[in-house]
Amino acid sequence: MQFLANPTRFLRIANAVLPYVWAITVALFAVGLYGALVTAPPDYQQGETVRIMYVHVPAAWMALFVYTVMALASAVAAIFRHPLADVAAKTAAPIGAVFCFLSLATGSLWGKPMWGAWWVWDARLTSMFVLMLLYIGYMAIWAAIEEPHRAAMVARVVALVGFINIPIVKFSVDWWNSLHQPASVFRMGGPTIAGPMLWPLLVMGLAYALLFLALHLTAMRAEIAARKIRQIQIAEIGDR
Amino acid sequence: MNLILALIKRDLTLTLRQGGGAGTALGFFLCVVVLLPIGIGPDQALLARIAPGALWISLLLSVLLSADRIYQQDYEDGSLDVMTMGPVPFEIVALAKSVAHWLSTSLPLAIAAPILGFLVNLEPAAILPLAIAMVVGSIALSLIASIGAAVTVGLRRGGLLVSILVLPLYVPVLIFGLSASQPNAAPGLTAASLLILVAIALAGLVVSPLASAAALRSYLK
Amino acid sequence: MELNAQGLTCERGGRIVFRDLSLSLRPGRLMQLTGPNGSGKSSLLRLIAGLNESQTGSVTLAGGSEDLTLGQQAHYVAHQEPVKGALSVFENLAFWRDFFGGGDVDEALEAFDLSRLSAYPAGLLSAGQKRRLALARLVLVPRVLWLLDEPTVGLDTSSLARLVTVMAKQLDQGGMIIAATHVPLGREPDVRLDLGAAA
Amino acid sequence: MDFSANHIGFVIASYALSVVFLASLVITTLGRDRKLRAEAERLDTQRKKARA
Repeated sequence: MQFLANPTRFLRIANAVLPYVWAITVALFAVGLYGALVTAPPDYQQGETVRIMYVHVPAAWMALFVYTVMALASAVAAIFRHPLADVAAKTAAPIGAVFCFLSLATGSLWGKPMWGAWWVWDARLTSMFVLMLLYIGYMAIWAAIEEPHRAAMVARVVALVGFINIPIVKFSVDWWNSLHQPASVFRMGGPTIAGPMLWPLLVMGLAYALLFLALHLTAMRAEIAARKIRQIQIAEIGDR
Repeated sequence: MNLILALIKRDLTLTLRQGGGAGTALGFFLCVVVLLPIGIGPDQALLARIAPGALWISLLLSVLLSADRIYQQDYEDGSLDVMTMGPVPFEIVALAKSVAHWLSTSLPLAIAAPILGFLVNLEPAAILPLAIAMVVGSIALSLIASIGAAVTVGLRRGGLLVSILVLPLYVPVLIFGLSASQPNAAPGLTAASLLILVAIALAGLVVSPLASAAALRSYLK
Repeated sequence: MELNAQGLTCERGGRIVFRDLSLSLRPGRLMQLTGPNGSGKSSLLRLIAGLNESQTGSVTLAGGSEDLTLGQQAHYVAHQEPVKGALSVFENLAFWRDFFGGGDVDEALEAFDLSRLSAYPAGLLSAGQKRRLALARLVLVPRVLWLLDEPTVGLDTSSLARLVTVMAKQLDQGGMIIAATHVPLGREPDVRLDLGAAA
Repeated sequence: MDFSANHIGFVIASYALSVVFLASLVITTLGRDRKLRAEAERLDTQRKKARA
């Protein structure tokens, strides 16, 4: 059974689109970083450390966005039995995990000057930490099951169950956080972000999104090649 | 001798290729570490006080969790049968597999645990003593886990039984491990506790292969 | 050199599988074990291999080396294939070479026509190919006594022919083989033992 | 950006960390893509030649 329905169409689109996506990503990063580091004014309270927001917040957005993409792809794979969707979900996970880790790391680096501790169980950081565990669990399932078809089916369930749990975890952690009202109430992004501080954040957010698109298409192309290799190996072995 | 190296090399490559054993154990460790503050509350001072104990318990549970992987696969595909007929007594095979488990799971965890201590607000001064105690303790943890794994290898749902059998044996390791990781304890206490941990590990080096091999043979009958 | 066993009894799950069983085998001889399922063919092979102990009687290899147990001078190939999917065909055999302390992997692969598959992960092999990989261990490490439990299961005609030639070579070199099988092995067995009758 | 402000180290550290992780992600993804596609291509032509 031809394992991948019609990767050729996808490959043709990916090959055509990728160079442009990479180009736009680089441009967006250039503009975003310039905005974040140069034109954005320092915060009246935090001073320069607010600039960490420009790498922390986009990473957090992407961590959530990529898990949503994985859940959507898994749903498509489950409903329409389209193996390309499984490939999309599988290849998105490592990228999402890196974004999630970056948001935790930069969050911790931001927290140290603010709260004096490398890690505080603040509501957002705790939820992000749980999201990281969901990513590790999802990738572990793919690594644990050898046969790709069965691994795909199991991974769909893991992604969808994880996705349903994200709002529940978010709500419960927020409630838990309000229960243990920490000493200093600290608003991560400041009360409201004014113009010159805001547009670099949006540009950086877009840059991260385009970067994900470029990485995801490339990773999918690689995964399709890997499956093709496996098929050829099986066919070669079958002949003997 | 190269039989032991061959076994360890093969087990390590298997763990790396088949979805890291260390990876899942580390994932489990992180889960336990995240549950603690949620259960106890994010109060920094409280967390700092319980940090060494919490990290030790997380380490014990993580090593225990990965214990049944030591012999399970080789038992199911018949490799253990062939290994009993090897040129070297079966006890050496059991020892080699415990060492492979230690290198692939317990040691990485024992090194990662103190570094991840900041999640539970472990004081920087406590990191080094904790790391030393954990590395020494992890040897005993793997050896005892090997006995638990061997005793339950043939049982359908041995996982739960392993914990009941192995956790009591972990109590001394926990007690002396903790007393060896107190950052500002009396110097004599830390050294003494470390020595006792080493003694437990050495005893394990003798008892564990014998017990594991005997248990495994009974399942091969 | 002679393998002889006297007065063996084997009990499995509370049931006496066979009682007071004796057998003897001389070098260069092939013994065929037959008998209905559950008549203890596998139990007898495992008993000789040292994996199992008999309540009564003994199994000795007269003339074998003193410091090696019988199990260390025998090969036991059972139904399961000790093959690791994550390792390649070559790596699987290379491990057993290092474990047993020597042997020529390429020769063993060639004996069962696996050379072309040596780089492929063993997880992709079919059942028959995995069986051939398990049997290749016989050629990898020379041992005087072979204990084969249904060796022909899953083998196609060409692989069966290869097994027959390998067995013939072992017997010509003065080795002994006990095979539990109902399939003709390309030559008349010198000794037959029907466990069905002995029960 | 005023480089003498206090805690500036944390800002630099977080940007450096982000660059390091994202760059290595890009490099590994591109590397794996090129390696696997080349291998798939090689096996494919080899198989087509064998079948011809």
